[in-house]
Amino acid sequence: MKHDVLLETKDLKMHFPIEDGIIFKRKVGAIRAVDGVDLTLRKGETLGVVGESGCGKSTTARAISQLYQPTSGEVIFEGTDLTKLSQFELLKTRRQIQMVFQDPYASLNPRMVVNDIIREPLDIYRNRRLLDMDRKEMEAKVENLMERVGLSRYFKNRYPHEFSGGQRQRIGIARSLALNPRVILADEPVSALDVSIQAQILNLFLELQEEFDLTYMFIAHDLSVIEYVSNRVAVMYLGKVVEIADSKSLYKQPLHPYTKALFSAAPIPDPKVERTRKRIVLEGDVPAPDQERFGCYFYDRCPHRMDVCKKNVPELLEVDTDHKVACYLYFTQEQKSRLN
Amino acid sequence: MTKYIIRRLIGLIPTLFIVVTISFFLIRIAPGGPFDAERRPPEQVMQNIEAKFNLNAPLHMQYLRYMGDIVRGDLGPSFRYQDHDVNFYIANSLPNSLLLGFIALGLALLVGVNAGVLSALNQNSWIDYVAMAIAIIGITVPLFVIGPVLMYFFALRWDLLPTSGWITGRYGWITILMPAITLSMQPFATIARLSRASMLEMLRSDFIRTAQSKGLRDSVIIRRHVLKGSLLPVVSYVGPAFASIVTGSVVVEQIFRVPGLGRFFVQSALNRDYTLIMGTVIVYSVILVLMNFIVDIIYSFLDPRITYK
Amino acid sequence: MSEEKILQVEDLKTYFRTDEGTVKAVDGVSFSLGRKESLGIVGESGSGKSVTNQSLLRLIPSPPGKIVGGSVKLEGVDILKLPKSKLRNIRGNKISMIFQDPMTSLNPFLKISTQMIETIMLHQHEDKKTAREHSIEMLRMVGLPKPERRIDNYPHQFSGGMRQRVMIAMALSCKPQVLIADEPTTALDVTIQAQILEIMQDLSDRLGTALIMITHDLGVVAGLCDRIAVMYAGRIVEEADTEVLFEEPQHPYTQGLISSVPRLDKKTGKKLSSIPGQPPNLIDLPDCCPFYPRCPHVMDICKNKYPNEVKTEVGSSTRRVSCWLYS
Amino acid sequence: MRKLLVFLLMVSLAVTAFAGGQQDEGQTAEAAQEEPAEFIIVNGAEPETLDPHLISGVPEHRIYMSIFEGLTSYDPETAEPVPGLAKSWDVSEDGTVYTFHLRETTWSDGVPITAQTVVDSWLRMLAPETAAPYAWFPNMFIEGAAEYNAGDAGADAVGIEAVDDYTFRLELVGPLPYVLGALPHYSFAVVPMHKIEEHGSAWTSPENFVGNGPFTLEEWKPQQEIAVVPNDTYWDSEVVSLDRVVYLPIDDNNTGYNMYLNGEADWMTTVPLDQMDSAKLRDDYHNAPYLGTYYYVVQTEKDPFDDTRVRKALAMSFDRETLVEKITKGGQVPATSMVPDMAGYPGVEGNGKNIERAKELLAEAGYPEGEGFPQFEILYNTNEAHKKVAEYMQEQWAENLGLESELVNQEWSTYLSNRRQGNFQIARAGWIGDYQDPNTFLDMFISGAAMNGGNFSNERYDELIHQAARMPAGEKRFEVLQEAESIFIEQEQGVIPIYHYTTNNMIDLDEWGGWYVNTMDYHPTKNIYKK
Repeated sequence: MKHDVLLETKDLKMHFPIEDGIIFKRKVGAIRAVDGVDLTLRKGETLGVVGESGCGKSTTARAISQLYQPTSGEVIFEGTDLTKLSQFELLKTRRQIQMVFQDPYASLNPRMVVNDIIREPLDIYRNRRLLDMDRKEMEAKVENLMERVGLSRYFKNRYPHEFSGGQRQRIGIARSLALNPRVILADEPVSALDVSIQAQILNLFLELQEEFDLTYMFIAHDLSVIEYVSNRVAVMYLGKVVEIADSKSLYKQPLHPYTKALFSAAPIPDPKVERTRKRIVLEGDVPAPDQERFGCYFYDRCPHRMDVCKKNVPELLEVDTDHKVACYLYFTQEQKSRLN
Repeated sequence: MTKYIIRRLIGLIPTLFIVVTISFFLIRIAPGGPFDAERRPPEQVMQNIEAKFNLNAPLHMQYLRYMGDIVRGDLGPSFRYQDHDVNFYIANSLPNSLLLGFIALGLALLVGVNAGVLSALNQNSWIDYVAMAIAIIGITVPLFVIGPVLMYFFALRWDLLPTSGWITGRYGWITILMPAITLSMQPFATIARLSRASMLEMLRSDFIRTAQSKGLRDSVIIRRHVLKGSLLPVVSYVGPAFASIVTGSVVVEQIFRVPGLGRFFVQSALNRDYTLIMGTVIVYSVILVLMNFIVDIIYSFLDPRITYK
Repeated sequence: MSEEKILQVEDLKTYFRTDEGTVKAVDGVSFSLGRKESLGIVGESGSGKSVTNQSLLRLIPSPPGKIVGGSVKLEGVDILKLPKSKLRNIRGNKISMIFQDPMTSLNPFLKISTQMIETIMLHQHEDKKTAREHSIEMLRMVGLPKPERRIDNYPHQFSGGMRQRVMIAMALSCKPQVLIADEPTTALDVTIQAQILEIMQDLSDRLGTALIMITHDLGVVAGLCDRIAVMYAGRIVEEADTEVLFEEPQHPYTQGLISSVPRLDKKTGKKLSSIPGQPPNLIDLPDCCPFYPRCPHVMDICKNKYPNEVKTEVGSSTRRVSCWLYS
Repeated sequence: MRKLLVFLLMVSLAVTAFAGGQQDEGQTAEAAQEEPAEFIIVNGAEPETLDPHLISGVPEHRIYMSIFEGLTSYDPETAEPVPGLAKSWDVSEDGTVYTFHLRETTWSDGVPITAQTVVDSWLRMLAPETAAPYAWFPNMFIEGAAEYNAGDAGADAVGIEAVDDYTFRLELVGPLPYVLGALPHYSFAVVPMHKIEEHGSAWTSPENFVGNGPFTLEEWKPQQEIAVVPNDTYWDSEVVSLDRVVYLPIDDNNTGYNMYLNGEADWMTTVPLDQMDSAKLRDDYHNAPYLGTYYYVVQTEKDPFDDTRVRKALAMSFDRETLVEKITKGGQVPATSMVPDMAGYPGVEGNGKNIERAKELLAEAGYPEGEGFPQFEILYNTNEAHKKVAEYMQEQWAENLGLESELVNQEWSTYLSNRRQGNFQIARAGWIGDYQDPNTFLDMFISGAAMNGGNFSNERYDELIHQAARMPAGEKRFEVLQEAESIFIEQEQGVIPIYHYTTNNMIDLDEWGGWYVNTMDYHPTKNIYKK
């Protein structure tokens, strides 16, 4: 099967320096938030990215959208490497890639009314002469967007604090849609919402995808949410992708020991299932990402660790159709020897 | 920790270097010179004076020579107070300013923390209102009003205290009372407000709820769980506050005749007494930087989350 | 009721006075808890579940909050009427609490040892040395590695999961009859959540502690609790045994809640059913079913009167629901 | 580290408690000190130096008069010169050579003071290395002094000589009759050269100090007090009655005043402006004319003030009487002349208030009713009293002449620098005479002189001042000076005199004797006694 790749990262790294010194700062180390991530985003799909806090999933999204300047690696959008663009070129391209954030309250300017919040991206591009739209058209656009995300246009002169959490997230979504992007990077967009509201927003995402032909990268820590929205799922651990697969095959048969543990740990709202299920409870905590690792990043907590894992970082290899995993358990002898 | 302290102390040197350099040139830019008087001496007399104090050398040479002296710990001769050098005047007056500052700050801490804690524990009661009203007076009424008012009542009206003087003078230790109280008003007010606010914040925090849920007595909660954290903002205020008390005591020193550095500071600035200004500026900078440094150290003891390596 | 009840809550009401009006955060909540029973209280934010449980130990900050009515009987003694000294004897001793955010629920300025020992010394009247050993033992039980060394650490030196273990060790150190856990795993990652839930379940079983688990996550209570009470707008709208509730939810809100959660184990491919609209504003709520604006089965009567509670016996236990559909 | 804080609190408590306990002792100690006659003076700023050759201020001068004595000293009643170190003197016929006969006396350490000591002292004063700021003063008198001081000639050129051990000869640049009144000044001080050689600049420290005045230095605590006690070796020590004199440096006049009121000081040398009203009602308030003039200096080179008519108009259009009564309040004397009243000097009338004439003059200058007159600035150094005067002037000139002005205040050094360089239009100034002769008020306005920031320049005036300097004392000389002042004030209005200063002292004369008001405000402690 041939897929149209819309966006791709190659060995993307985002290290935040740890500085020390009183007058002259010097780098003494780095937080390896994202440590070599290869992802592809196919046209029209939803790529779910799942992982625990600190695994680098949000940082990945920010590095892709160039909110952070990546330490190394490439972010290729339709053949252009975003990391190499000039400020202005980047601005032109970036209208195609928009973000929706986790905390809708923190990401909306409390001193701006909804109308201005949604219109702001339009204004920016118009001021830079990248958008040809008159005031009236912009007005109409804002109203359309509001209606589309399920907000009455009569609310457009209200401030964010006058809305509930779910409504604020709708505002955030409307803003992200203003420039007709092709890719939406949604960073935990529903994790701050109540269950009943969460379902509304998830459904909205799905409807909008169909309607505007959007491609999503959808980040969440909640496996069931990811499963619900995604076509493909990438599992991240300690700044690396450990498994990436078609959503159905991943949920049916997770391969990586971490993915397995993650799945088994997620509670299922059904007492019958829940009581018969056997749980893999991992030992210990996720280690701090502040040092370079020379073995498998999951080595310390893995129930199946082998000698080979201690000194080698497993590569992400396709072990089944559309199913890649970074674990020596699944590598053929030939693959293993090649890596060593 | 020791390593951190040494590094911080070494870190002071460039800071001081910059302060000294900037002040050196800033003072020279100010119009007038150290020997201006109502009747300026004729030119040949001025030339003699300038030669005596090396003021006729090019500015950068004066600067280099001054820096050389400082490195040797010599702040040079005062241009106006010619019988002694700057070191002498600082050595004689700084301890007095420091003593007054310590006592004023101690007073402010003692009264301020207690007032703040009482206010917070009795929020919106009369205790709270009275304490905060006094605090507002302390913040809004300037020293040059508080000082004379105290003097009027305690010395002139009720004849309880001498008007002014210093502990080494004829009236002894009682003379420190009024300047110390005057000087402590502002920090007292700030400390009271800070400790009240941080206490209230602390009382609302989750771990206080935990402590309550464990069945601890309120007094134990306040003493063991609230007080230490509440003092943090006070501690971080105390460093700069001490520095500003010592440097800002000029008015109080003048009103109550405290033989402190502040009086020299003002007088030397007005006189364009270059070396004495520089000397006081250096001393004040050292105090300021040191106090911030000490506060950081104390902070690290109070707050286990902060460690210095 | 066949089982002996250890905790009985009757018509509990806790109101908050605000500038806009009175917020009836808890407005007539009744439930009971048997010995060794585990009860889940489920609800969305603002439903009053946390306030309910803080009211049990009178931990509501006052002002602005005030418990205005009802009773909370622990083995027949009404906690709400106890003098403060007797109340303190219950707090942390007979009823313990664990809170949502382990990052802020421990005092950052005090060593773990100080915080644990003070409770044990207070309620168990042990000397300092014994209390310390006791604490270490508790920490070992919750799976804290090297407890004899780490007991002298400060909270910030622990990860979130470890802190929550410390909280559990502290809460259980006096062998309470009831442990109230208020969203204990919400702030934690899934794999850590699994650890914590396991420890809680294991320890309360071993110590014979009854458990009240407050959460918004249906998945958490599904595996852990014997019974579940669903709260909406300050009231319990439905209560039943866990299996019964999930199998045959009666209240339209419960139904909506269950079906709006995506299921990991069953990929349906269908759209999630969601509850439309927003939770109600709790200020000066009129006497009506607060759910009616969002209810697919709304009737006229729902808008005028709060429904009576209907109790039915299912197997060995009672289920109750407050909905006009059933009365 | 909470312990540290607690410790600080405890310390402060302890100190407060200790201080409280001390109170009673303090008061009894004070009572015990009633017996010896101690005289406490509120002395103004902290003395900059006690080395007479480096002194330049009034507070220092007060101390100087106690611990040193020049060839002559002051009569306490009239401030006229009386014999000091010199018991008598002869004057040459042309009035240019003075021969002094010294007393056979010693320094307080017993080392004799001879004519050579005087020579050495004065040469030290004049030596360029000493860099004495007041060197210009002896330069005006002593033959060859200015040349030596400027480095243009050697010490031999200076017209002073030790004829024998106790005969000292002084050669003047001209017949300067007021020289005897100048000699008590610190710039003619005789200093202990043997101590200066031994200790360098530290010779003024109490432990090293040696003097020849009625008192000698006992204690000097910077910013706190200077105390002097009688000098047993002083030739006239029998007259000295006080047991101890204390000079308190006080920056805040109100504090000084309060101390005086509270009995903590015996002599307050000034009265703060806002206490003036109440002070005037007291018996111990002493107001007297002072040898000084408060005036406004006008920039005579800048348009429109280069027009004499404008300057005159300004001088004639305000009410000096109201100003001294309502604004300055200290009994000041309205002034239209530069030189205050002085025995034997006839003085000039000056241009007093005459608004009609002022308006005419202004119209003649091209500004009828003030029309077209540019707005100008009045400069003064930051001070409440100067500000009030400036506000009054501003208002008077606006009301009487229709002139608009703006007030500019500058901190002392900035103000001095600007005034000296002529960077102003109208600026306040004041001058206190160094000796009782009109010359001290007039010689500073000759062309190019340092004090002459208004750049007043008049050939005839310069000539007259130089002429007077070569004349012997007497009516003739005063006439020449009078003519000069008439040119300066009446014709040219080089400056605008406003008032003559007065001295404002607080001292209880029922308790203290030997203190008299005089026009120099000199009150030698030698003569003060407790009644």
